[in-house]
Amino acid sequence: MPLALETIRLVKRFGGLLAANDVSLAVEHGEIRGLIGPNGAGKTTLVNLVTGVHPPDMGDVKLGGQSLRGCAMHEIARLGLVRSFQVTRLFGNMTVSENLMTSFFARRNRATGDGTKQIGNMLELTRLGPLADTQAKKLSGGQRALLQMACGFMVPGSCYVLDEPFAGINPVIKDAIIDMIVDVNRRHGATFLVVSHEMAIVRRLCRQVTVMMEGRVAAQGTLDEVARLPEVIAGYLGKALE
Amino acid sequence: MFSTELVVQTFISGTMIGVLYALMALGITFIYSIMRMINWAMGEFYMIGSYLQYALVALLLGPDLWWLAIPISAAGVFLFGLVVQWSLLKPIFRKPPEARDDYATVVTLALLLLLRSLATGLAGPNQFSPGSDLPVVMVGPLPMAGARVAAFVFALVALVLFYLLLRYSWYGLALRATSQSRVGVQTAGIDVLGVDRIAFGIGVALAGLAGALLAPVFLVYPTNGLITTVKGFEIVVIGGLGSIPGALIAGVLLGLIESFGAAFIDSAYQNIYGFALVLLILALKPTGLLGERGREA
Amino acid sequence: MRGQELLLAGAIVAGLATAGLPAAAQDIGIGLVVPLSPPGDPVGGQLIRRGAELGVETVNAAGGVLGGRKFKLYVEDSQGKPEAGVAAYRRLVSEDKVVFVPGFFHSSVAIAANEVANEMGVPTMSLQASAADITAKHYEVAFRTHVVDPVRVSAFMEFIKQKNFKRVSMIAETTDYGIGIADETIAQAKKMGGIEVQKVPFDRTVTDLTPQLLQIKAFKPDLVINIGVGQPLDLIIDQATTIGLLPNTPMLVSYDAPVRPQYWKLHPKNGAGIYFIAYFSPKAPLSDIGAAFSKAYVGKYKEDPVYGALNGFGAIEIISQAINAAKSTDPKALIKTLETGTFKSWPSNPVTFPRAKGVYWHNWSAPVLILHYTKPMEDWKEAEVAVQYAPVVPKD
Amino acid sequence: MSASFAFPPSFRRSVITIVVTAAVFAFAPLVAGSFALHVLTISFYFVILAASWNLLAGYTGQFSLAHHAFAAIGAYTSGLLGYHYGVPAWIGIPSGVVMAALFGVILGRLVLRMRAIYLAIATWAFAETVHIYLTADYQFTRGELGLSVKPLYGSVDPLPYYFTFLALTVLVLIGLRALIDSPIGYFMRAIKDDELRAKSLGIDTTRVKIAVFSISSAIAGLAGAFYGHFIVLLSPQMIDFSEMAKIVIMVVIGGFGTFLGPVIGAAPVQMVMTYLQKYGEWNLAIFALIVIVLMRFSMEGLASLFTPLWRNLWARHDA
Repeated sequence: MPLALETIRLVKRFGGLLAANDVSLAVEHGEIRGLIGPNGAGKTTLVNLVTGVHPPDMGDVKLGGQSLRGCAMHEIARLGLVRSFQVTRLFGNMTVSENLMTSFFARRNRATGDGTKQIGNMLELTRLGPLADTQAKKLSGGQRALLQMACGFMVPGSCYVLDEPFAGINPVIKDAIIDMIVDVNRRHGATFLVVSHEMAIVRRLCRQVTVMMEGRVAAQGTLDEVARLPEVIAGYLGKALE
Repeated sequence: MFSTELVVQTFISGTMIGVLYALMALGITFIYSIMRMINWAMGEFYMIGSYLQYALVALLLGPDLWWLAIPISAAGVFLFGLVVQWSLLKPIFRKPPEARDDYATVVTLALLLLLRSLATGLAGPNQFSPGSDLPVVMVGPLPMAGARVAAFVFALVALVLFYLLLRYSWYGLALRATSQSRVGVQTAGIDVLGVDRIAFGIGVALAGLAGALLAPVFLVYPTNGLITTVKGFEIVVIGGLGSIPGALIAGVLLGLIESFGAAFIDSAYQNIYGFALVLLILALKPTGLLGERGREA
Repeated sequence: MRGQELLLAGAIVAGLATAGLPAAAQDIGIGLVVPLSPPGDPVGGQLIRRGAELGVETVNAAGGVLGGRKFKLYVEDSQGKPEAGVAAYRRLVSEDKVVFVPGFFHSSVAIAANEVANEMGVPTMSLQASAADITAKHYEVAFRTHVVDPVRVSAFMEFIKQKNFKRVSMIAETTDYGIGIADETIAQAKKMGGIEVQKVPFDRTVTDLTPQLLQIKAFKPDLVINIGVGQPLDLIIDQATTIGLLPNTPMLVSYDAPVRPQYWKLHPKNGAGIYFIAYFSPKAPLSDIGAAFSKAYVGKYKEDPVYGALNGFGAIEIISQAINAAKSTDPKALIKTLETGTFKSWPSNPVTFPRAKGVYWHNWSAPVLILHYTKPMEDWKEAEVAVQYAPVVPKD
Repeated sequence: MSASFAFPPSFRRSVITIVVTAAVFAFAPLVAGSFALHVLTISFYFVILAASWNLLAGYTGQFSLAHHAFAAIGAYTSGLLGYHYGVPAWIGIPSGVVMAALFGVILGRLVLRMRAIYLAIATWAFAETVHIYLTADYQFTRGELGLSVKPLYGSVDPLPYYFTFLALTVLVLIGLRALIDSPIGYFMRAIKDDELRAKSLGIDTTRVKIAVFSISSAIAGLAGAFYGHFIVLLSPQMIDFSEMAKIVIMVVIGGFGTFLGPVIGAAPVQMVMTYLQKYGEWNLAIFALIVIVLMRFSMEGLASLFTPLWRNLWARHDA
């Protein structure tokens, strides 16, 4: 069985900055992989390369064994690779339910059922029901993050790439998001690549983590394994784990 | 048809008119880079500049002092620009961000209609000319009206001065900073609305300057700003928004293409050559020759 | 109770006032459709309006028509757009109940309005639109008191023959007017033979005409015909002077712009030597009403009336005579009277609108003159008459 | 669109409202004279133009300034086919629609990646090019003299045209409403709000933008083609910039990016402008002043006044 998500020797250069330097990554089906590393290590660049925001200078990305070379962003999304943005992006002038509906229409296929019913489920799950007709730009930061996540789950994807889904959010909503991730992972066998600085959550969710530093993969293993590596401690974890 | 003399003459005439058009483009690009809005009424400020020049020369100063009238006309347009900014454009920033473009577009479009109609109503539809006693000058093999050569020189000087002002003065720094980040300069203690006001004033004053300079060459009438605005917008697209050298290069390029097209292809389609260039540039390089890098979404 | 009484009194007063209205309603409405704002040509429109307004004043001062009924002028702005012209005509006829709609500066507006007029029946009169289609369609309602292209160009040819020119350049705007004349000139020159003609068209929004004029200069013509209207015409004169085309090569202006007062203000020096088409010269005598109008116009506007104003005035005079002759304001009767009667307008020669052939249908125009300014700041009334061409209307 | 999609209940309400309003207007000829019908007919023409432009600019965020040019392309296609080749209107009008759509696809593709301001200038340049072409190629287009077009019903009496345009307006508005309530409608608004996010969700923004551009161009072409057969003379003045300014002003006064906006903005603006026509050179000045004052003191547009009314109406209905 092919890997769920694989990057093969990705290289990306922005002017003089080598943002991704020979990044190879392999995520198994149904895995929830953590992606950690100091600021500026190239995590978001990797997310952007994987999801087609930027084309890589060299290397390739494979989703379920299929190369994504030359695929546009929306094509990648329709293949089942769903992402979230670090700075929450929503359609601010649309209401909560319209945001959900748009996400549903965007990736719906023959197998997906009734959008309205699915919206109902999501509103219930996120407890955003009372705000269904509120414009997204009027929501609080946490509600926005929750909604962004819910949008991703409107049509189940095969692989989720989440860029800092827990940053700056209150604990209750954090728990709600974690529950959603676990739920989708169990029920649909979806694969996750989660970028986060929150080691407690990473430990809870991810069996395996990948550490990025200065644009390349510095280490891989369980959080406890990588936490023991001297270079990781020196470069990052020493501070983060305190 | 293809006599060397005609080619050289066409080349000179195209270059000179291109520089004059660039002046107009400069005002548009300047206002855009500071206020992030397009002033569709730019040509009407050109028109006001030309009327002021006419009024000063014909009624007050006399034709000998035409050179004095030019900065006064530009200053007059500057002041009028301040009033317009204060009364009509400042409220833009009280609007929600997504409504600003619509507001700016509609208000400046309405201003265009208003000023044009007012000019027709007040000064009548007749054309005027402030006259010019400057002799005809030979530029290479091409005889040129003195007023046009003077306008060319003034325009070049204005372009260079403006470039230096932006590069090397404190005020230029504030303006450039504002064009980079409106929020950023506010935190640095710069009064953004004040910068806006002055920037709008300067931008329209450039149009007024062009109007005053070209009044004896292209006459004074209510819709005389139209064609220079059209050229100004074309240049902005060709050269790239926000670039002064881009405006100059694009201006000359446009002037040349139109002159040669008119002389050697078909004179009826003179204006189409410029538009064709615009569409071509946009298809190949959507941000213009020297424009700021496109920031998508 | 008091309130009700007041109401009653009010109603009576209102009723009386309404009863009094028919006296005013007996005014005869005359519509005027002219361009007063861009993209139309507001100068042309305004001059016609001045003439028509003075014409209405004159008629009313003389006691009106049909034994005391006054004219009331309704002016509409065509903006030079066919759609606006059509709307204007409809409104004048269906709301203002006018009996006659003169005006029309832009041929396209006249043609569009005539399509509606042909159904609504109230006659139009084109005062300064020269396209053939206006009268060539032979609509009952379409009248014109302006020189048509073939006549104007015949006058050009007369002039070219007289001066023995062999190479003629035309710088023509790409409008119905410019192209119509340019193409007619090419056709007539071909018929005449022995003349080489160059046509340089230009878009009328272009302000720098140097490239076009350089082309003309390279052609080395004996005569340049300037077929621009408004600003382009003046720009051509200035820019031709700059590149040395003027005054060495004679220039013929295709209409009477140089008689407008601003001509010498715009071209104090290089305006001399120009030839231009005109539709009248004081050397060719005015009628008595024309002379009276001219005097009133000078009194009001401090400048001499030009053709547009005269024609605006003429239209009002003609319709007042037609109404009196027809003893009616019924459109059908008016058309019949206009077709068969003879009228007096501003020139001394009589005005008729016969059902003539082709473009000459319902068409009358003043003799075409070519005037020549021989010295700077010359009064147009003093200008030399180089050619006087009386149109020959083909008989059935 | 797959079968799983159903229109929201609001769609049915809009259709009912449109049909009922149109039914009221169907009685207008009983009280309105020839001129009033003419003005209403032209107003309907502008309602169609404004509504279709709003689809492009208000919903999708593509601030095009070439909409009047697409109307002219539709009008001239049908007009030229009739004039030169004697093609009847029932072929000419669809050809006009197709031609406008075709140009819409081409221009839409060209301006696809442009930021708002470049898009505005590029579309404006396109419109001016069409304008100059129509003027300059006078032998084919008859230039400024104007292209004579056969009246659709053999006569220019406004009554049948009034009903034609009323019916067209109803059809176009229902069509637009359906589009806006369909998935494409959601995608359009998504693109306007945040294009990158839209792409990341799997929306083919390129296709949606081109589709919307060509649909709105086709509608403009449709309106233009019928307009030509009503006015019976086409002139390049149709692409005068003031026509585009009028469309923009209509939409913004009515309410930018709202469905109701262009519908209630277009007619009053057209009527006010027609009414002011008799003030000659002052008409545009007065009109511009009104617009500036309106903009200066309220930006929401007329539609915002109606929204609460609309909600109340249906709230009672639902209750």
